[in-house]
Amino acid sequence: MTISPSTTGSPALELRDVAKSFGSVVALRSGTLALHSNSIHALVGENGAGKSTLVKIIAGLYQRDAGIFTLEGQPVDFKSTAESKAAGIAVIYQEPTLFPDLSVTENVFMGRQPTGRFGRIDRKAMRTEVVGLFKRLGVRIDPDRPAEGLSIADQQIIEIAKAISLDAKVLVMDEPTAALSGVEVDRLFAVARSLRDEGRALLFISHRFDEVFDLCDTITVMRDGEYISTDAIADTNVDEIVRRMVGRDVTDLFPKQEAAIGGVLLEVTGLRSAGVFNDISFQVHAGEIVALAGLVGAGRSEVARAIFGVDPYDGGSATIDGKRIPPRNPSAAMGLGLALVPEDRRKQGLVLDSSVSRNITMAIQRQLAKLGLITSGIENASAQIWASRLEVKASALDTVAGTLSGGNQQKVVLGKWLATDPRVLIIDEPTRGIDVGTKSEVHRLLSELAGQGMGILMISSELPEVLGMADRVLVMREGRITAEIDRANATSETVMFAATHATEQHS
Amino acid sequence: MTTTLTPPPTRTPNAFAHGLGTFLRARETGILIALVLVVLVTTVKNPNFIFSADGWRDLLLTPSILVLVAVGQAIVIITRSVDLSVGSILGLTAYLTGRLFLDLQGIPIIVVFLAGIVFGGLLGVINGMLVAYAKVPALVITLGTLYAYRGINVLWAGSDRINASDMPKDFLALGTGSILSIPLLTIIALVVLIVAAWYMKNIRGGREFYAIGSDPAAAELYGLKVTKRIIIAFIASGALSGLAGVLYAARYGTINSQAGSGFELDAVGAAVIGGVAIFGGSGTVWGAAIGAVLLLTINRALPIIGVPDFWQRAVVGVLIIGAIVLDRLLALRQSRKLLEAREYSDD
Amino acid sequence: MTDTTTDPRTAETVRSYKNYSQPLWRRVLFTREAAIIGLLIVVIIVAAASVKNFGTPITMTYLLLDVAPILLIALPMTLVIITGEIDLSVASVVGLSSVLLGILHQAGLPIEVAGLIALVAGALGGALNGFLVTVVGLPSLAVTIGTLALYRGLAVGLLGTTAVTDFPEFWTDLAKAKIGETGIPVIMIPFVVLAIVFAIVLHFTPFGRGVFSIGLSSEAATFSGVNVNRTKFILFVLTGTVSALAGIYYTLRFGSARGDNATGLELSVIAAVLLGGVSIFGGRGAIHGVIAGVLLIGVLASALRLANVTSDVINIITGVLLVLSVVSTSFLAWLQKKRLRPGGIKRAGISAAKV
Amino acid sequence: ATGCASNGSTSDSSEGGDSGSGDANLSITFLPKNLGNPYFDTSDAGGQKAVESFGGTFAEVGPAEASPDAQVSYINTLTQQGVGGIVVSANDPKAICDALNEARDAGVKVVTFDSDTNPECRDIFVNQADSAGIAQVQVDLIAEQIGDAGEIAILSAAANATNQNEWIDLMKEELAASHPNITVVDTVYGDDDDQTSFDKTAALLQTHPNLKGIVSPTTVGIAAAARYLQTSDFKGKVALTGLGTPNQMRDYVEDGTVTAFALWNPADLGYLSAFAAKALIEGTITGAEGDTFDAGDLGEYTVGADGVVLLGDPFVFDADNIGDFDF
Ligand SMILES: Nc1ncnc2c1ncn2[C@@H]1O[C@H](COP(=O)(O)OP(=O)(O)OP(=O)(O)O)[C@@H](O)[C@H]1O
Ligand SMILES: Nc1ncnc2c1ncn2[C@@H]1O[C@H](COP(=O)(O)OP(=O)(O)OP(=O)(O)O)[C@@H](O)[C@H]1O
Ligand SMILES: [Mg+2]
Ligand SMILES: [Mg+2]
Repeated sequence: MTISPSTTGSPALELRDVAKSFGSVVALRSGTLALHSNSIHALVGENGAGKSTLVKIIAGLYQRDAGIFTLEGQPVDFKSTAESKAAGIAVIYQEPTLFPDLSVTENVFMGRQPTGRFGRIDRKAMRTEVVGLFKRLGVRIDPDRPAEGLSIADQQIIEIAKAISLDAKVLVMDEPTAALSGVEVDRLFAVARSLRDEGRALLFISHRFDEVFDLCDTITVMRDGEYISTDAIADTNVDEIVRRMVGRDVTDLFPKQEAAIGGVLLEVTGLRSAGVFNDISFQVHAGEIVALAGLVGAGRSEVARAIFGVDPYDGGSATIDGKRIPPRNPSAAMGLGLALVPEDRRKQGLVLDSSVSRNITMAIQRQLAKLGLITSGIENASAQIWASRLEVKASALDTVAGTLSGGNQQKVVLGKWLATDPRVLIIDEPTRGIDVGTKSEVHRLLSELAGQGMGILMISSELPEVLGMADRVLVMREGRITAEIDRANATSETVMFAATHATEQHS
Repeated sequence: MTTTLTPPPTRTPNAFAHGLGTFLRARETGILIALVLVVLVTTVKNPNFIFSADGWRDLLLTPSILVLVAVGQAIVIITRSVDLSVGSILGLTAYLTGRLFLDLQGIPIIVVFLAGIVFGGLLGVINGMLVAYAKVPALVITLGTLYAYRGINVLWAGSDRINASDMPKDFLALGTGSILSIPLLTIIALVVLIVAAWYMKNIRGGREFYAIGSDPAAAELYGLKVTKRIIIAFIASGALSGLAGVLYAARYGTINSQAGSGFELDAVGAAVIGGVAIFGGSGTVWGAAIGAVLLLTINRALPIIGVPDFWQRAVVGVLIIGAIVLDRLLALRQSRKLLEAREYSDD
Repeated sequence: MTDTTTDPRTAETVRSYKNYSQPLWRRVLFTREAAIIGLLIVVIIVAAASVKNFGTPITMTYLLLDVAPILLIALPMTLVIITGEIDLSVASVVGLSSVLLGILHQAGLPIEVAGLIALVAGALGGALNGFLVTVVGLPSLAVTIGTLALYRGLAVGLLGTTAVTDFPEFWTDLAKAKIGETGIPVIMIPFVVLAIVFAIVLHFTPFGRGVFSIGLSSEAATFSGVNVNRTKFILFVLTGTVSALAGIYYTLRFGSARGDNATGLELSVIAAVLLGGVSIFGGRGAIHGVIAGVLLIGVLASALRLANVTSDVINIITGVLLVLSVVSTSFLAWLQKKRLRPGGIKRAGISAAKV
Repeated sequence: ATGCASNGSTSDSSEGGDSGSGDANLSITFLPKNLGNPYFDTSDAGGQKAVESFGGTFAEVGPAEASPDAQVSYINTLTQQGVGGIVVSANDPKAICDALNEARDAGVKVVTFDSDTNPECRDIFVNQADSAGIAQVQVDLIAEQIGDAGEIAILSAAANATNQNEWIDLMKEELAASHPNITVVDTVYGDDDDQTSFDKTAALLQTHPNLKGIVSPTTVGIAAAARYLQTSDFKGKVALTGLGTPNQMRDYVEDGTVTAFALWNPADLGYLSAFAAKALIEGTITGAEGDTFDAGDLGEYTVGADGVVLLGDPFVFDADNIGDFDF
C-alpha cells in the first residue's frame, strides 16, 4: 500500500475497519478509508461493494456497528445528518433527494437558509448564491422553478450545488456523474479541482474509470464490503484496479451454457416515448440471452417497463410470436407469456409486507384459483415448488418477504415470474445487491432457462455479467440503442465505448 | 459559454411586473378571483351585501373564526398530516371561556385569551405526540380525539349553557365591535394570518414544514427535526382553534356543549379549496384563509343569489369538488410544462 | 446434459418448507382480530353480569337493529380502506337513497322500483367517487369530503322540510321483523349473505389478494398485473351501492325518509372498521375483525346506555378505544421490529409520519 | 351526569313499585329532543318537581343532537329497563313511532309533550297551547310591532320539526286572512343551533333590506336573532318576536331590542306532562276523550279529542312583566 505523494500529514477524515450489517445482510465488513486535505480520493468497487453504505456512515445517516471513525484526528459518532453537516462534511448521495414542491433555490439551502433581521430568510442572498453556483457549474436551471419534474441529471446538479454551497472541509460525492453529460462533468471537475486547491478533502465514487483517472489523486478499491487497497493514481492502471475489484477470474462466475437459438420470440419496433427513449428496435430469439447494457439513466428500465405495459409509450410496437402486446396492460402481456423482473425489487418486485408464499403466487393467482376461489393451501403448494427449486433461504412460507436478505428477495421475485411459465423473460438488473454466491446461482438459472428455449432480455449495469452471460449485447445511451455487439466481439472496451461515446462504433 | 448562462433578470426595475406575474401564477389567485366574483355578483343583485354597515361588517366578521382554524389546519396539512379534532378543541375552549368568566368573576379578559390559547395548544400537543411518536396516521388519531374531546366537553358542560349575560360586556364587544369599520375579530384574524404567513414564508421553521410535507424521507436526510416540527404544527393548529374558541364565545354569546361541531370539515374544506395540497408540501395559509372566506361567503351569498336554503350544501359540495379538480388540472398542466421544458433544454 | 445438471441438484438439495412458522393456535390467537373478538366477548360477559336487563334477548334484537346500517356499510368500507383509500361520503349516500326512496314512492312508484332506483343512485354516487379518485387521480379523502357535502345537499334539497312517512306496512314491518322466535332481526339475513360474499371475495379470491397487494404496495401490484384503478373503482361503486341499501333499510326501519337521516354515520363506520383491525395505511384487515369491531362499539353503547351512562361518556370511550387500538398496533409492531433486529441497529429505511 | 344517580334508583324501584299509590311503577323518564337545550332543561325541571311531589322516580335521558334514530335507541333502552312512563318530545312524528308502540306493548305509558308524534303512537299529547293559539299570538305581536304592514321573515328550528312547521303554516294562513299588508318573504332554518341561527339572521337582514320584522317560534332562534340585532344597525328598526324564555330574553327586552314575545311556561308543561303520565300509569285515565285527572298545583285537566291535553294560552312577556319570571 502506498500513500499518495500529494497527501502529507494526518488525514482529514479516516475510517478504519468500519462494519455495518442490515439484519443478515453484511453491507460492510471492513471499510477503511483516509481522506486528506488538498486531495481528491477515488473509491471504486463493484455494485454492492459497500461504497454507498460507507458514505452514509460518514454522513451520519447510518451508525456503524464497529470500527473507528475520526475527523481531523478526533473520534466522532454522528447520530444524524445534521451533525455531520455541522462538522463540515457535505455529501452528495447516489440517489438525488430533493423536495419536489420547493424551488430549486430552497432545495439548495433547506435547513440552513441565510437569515437577516428577526430570523427572516434572506431570499436575495440565497438566490444570488445559487446563481453564482450554477454559473460556476455552467448549468442553466431556473433557480425559482420547483424541483418537481427535473431530469435526474438536473437533480444531480442541484445536489452538487447544494454540497458545494455548504463550504465544507470534506466533500463526498457518490456517483455524481452517473447521470451527467460531458460538459457538465467537465464543469464539475473544474469545480472539484478548485476546491481541492483551496485545501479541502474530496471523495469521488464512480464506475467510469476515465473520470477516476482524470480527476483523482488516490484510489481505494473495495470488494464485497472489504477494503482491498489504496494507491496513488499515478502508480496504477485500469486493468490493475479492475482485477482488484473483481478479485477472481470472471469467466468462472458465469456458467454460460450453449443453447440452440430458435426463432424470434420478442420483437420490438420503433418504440418511443418522449423525453425517455427513442426509436428502440430489437429482437429476442428463443434460447437466447440478450443483454441490454448502458450507463445508469440510459433509459433501459423504461424500455422494459413500456414493453411490459406498466408505462405508457408514444409510438412503436412490441410483439410476442407476432402477437401485439397491448400497451398499458401488464396482465395482457403476462397472458402472452411475458414476464418482467423489475429493477427495484423492494418497491416493484415484491410486496415486502406480504409472505413469501403470497409473493411467489402473486402473478398466477388466476391460474391457481379453483372455481374462482383461492386458499392459502393452494398458494402454499405452489410456492413450495418454486421456493425449493430456487433454494430460497426462509424458515417458512409465511415468512414476511421484507425480512429476507436481498439475494433471497431476488430469488422470490424470480420464482414469482418463473411460476408464470413465461416464454420471454425480461430481467432488469438480475443481480443488483446480490452476494457473489447467489449471483452465480442466478446466472446458472438464467442459462438453464435459455437452454430450455426461453428468450431472455437481461438489463445489466455490470459489465462482467453482460460479457459473461449474453449471446448478444445491445448498448443504450441517452435513450437510444447505440450498438449491437455479438458475443464474440463483446469486450469491456467495445461495450463501454458504445455506452459513453456519442459516435457509434459499429455501423 | 456566455450563451449558456443568461444572468437572471435584475429584479429592481420591474419589481412590480414581477410581483404581478407571481400573483397571477399563484395557486391562490384563482380562488381569490372566485371570491371577488361571488361578492360582485351578489352585490349587484343586492347592494346591501357590501354597502350597508352590517353587510360590510358581516362580510368580514362571519369568516374570521373559520379563518383562524383554517390557518392552523393549513399548517398541519402542509406537513402531510390532518387535524380533524379542531371543532372539538374549539368547543372545549369556548366552554372553558364561559366557565372562566362564571367561576372566576372579574378575571381579566387577556388571561382568558391566554388560557384558551394554552389549553388549545395542550390539546394539540396530545395529537402531535401521538402522531409523531406513535407514527400513526393523523387521520385516525384526530378522528379519535375528535370523539374524545367532544365527549369530555359534553361531560363537563352537560346541558349547561353559557349565556351572553354570563360574560362581561367588554368581552362580548370584542365579538362584534369594530375599529374604523373593520371588526375587531377580523383584525385579530388578520394579524394571526399575517404572522403565520410571514413565518411560513420567511422563517426557516416555516419552510421546514413545507419540506417535511413535500418528502418526509428527504427531510430526514437533510437532518431536519421532523418529529419536533410535526408536534409544533399540531400545537399551532390546537392553539389557533383555542383562540377561535375564545372568539366564538365572544361572537355568539351563547355556548353549549355542541359549539363548533362540524368545524373540522369546514376547516379542511377551506384549506383544500384554498389550494393546500392534501398530501402536503404546497399551498399557503393565505390560500386557506381565502378558502375559508369563500366557503362562508358563498353560504351567505347563495340565498341572496336565489339558491334556496336547502340546496346550499349541494352547491358547497360541488364547489369543493370543482376546486380540487381544478387544482389537479392546473398541477397537471404545470408538470407537463416542466416536462416540455426539459425536452427543450435537452436539445 | 441437462439431465446431469438438474438431477443431482433436485435429488440432493430439494428443500421443503413449513407452511407456517408458528402453530395454528398462535396464528389464530395472536392477531388483532382475535383480540377484538376476545374483548367483545369479555364486554358481553361483564355487561350481562353487571348491567341489569342486558342479558335479555330483546337487547340483542335492538342492538342488531341499531348497528345494522353500520354493519352493512362496514363491509365494503373495509375493502376500500384495505386498498389505502377512504370513503367519507357513505352517510350522505344513506341520506340520499333514503330521500330518493321517499320521493319516488310518494310520486307513485312501487316501493320495489323506488328502492332499485335508490340503489342505482348509490352506485352512481360511488362511481363518481371512484372516477375522481382513479381517473382524475385525486386523493380520496378530499374527494369524499366534497361528495359528503354534495350528496347530503342533494338529499336535503330534494326533500326540503318534509319527511315521507307513508311506506307500505309490509316493508316497514319487514325491516323490523324477527326471524321466527329467535329475536334476530330479518335484516341480519341479507347482512350475513353479504358478509359471507365479502369475506370470500376479500379472503379467497384473486381479486381480494389484489386488494391487499394494492394496499401494501400499489406499485408492486401494478407490476404483477393487478389492475389497480379498476379494483379501486369497483370498490367505490360497491360502497355506494351498499350504503344505498343501508339507506333503504334505515328509511323502512324508521318509516321516515328525511334528508338528514344518518348524519355523521361515516365516522361511526370508519371508527368501527379501524377498531376491527383494518390499517388506515391499507394492506391489512379481515372481515370478521371488522364485524367484531362494529359489534363491540354497539354492545358498549347499548350496555352503557342501559347502565344510564350518558352519550358523551360513550363517545369518549369510543374515541379513546380507537386511539388506543391504533397506537397499540404500532407499539406492537415496534416491539416486533426490535426483536427481529437484535443488537440495536438503527432502522434501515427512513420512515416518517404520513397522513 | 345527573341521570346516573337518579336512574340508579329507577332500576331498583321499577319492579317493586314501592312508592306512590299502590303498586304502580311511578318511574317516569323525560326524553327531550336533545340535551343541553335550556327550554327542555326548564320543562324537565318542572317534570322533576312534579314526579318528586307524588313520590315517583324521575330521570332525564336524551341524545346530544336532535335526531330521531338516537331517540329510538333511548326509547328501546327505557323499554328494556321497564320504566313506568316515558315523556317525550318527538324529533320526528313517524320515525320514533314503532319504538314507542313497542314500549307501550311492554306496558310503558307514553306521553308526548312539546312536539307530538302521530296520535296512534302515544297515549296522551300534552300540548303547550293549541297551534292556532300559538300562531295567533305571534301574528298579533308582529303585526302590532311593525304597524300591520311590511315584509317579515321566519326563523325556524329544524326543517323537519313538526310543531314549527304547523305553526308556520297557521301563521301564514292567519296573515293572509287578517293582515293582507304583511308579506312573509322568507323562511330559514337555524336548526336550533346558536351559531346557525345567528348567521341565518344576519343573512336574512342582508337578503331583505326592507325587512320589518322577524318571527322566530323557537327559543334558540329568537335568542340568537336578538343577540345579532342587539349589536347591529337594525336594532330598533327590525322588530323581533316569537317564542322565547324570559331568562334568555331579559337583556334584549330591557334594552329595547325586543318589545314583546310569547311563551307558555315550559316548567308547567313538564309538570303537567308528569302528572298525565302518573294518571296513565295508575290507570286513572286511559287517554280517552273526556278523561279528567289531577295535575297538582295546576288543578284539574281534561283530555280532549285525539288524546290531547291543552296547557293553556301562551303568555306574552314584555318589559313590564318580565321581571316577575325566572326560568
Ligand atoms: N438499507 C439497507 N437494508 C438492507 N441492506 C442494505 C441496505 N443498504 C444497503 N444494503 C446492502 O448492502 C450492500 C452494500 O450496498 P451499497 O449500497 O453500499 O453498495 P454500493 O457499493 O454503493 O453499490 P453501487 O455501486 O450499486 O451503488 C448491498 O448488498 C445492499 O443490498
Ligand atoms: N435523454 C434523457 N434526458 C433526460 N432524462 C432522461 C433521459 N434519458 C433518461 N432520462 C431519465 O433518466 C431516468 C432513467 O433512469 P434509470 O436509472 O431508470 O435508467 P436505466 O437505464 O434503466 O438505468 P439503471 O437501470 O442502470 O439504473 C429516467 O427518469 C428518465 O426519465
Ligand atoms: Mg452505491
Ligand atoms: Mg434502470
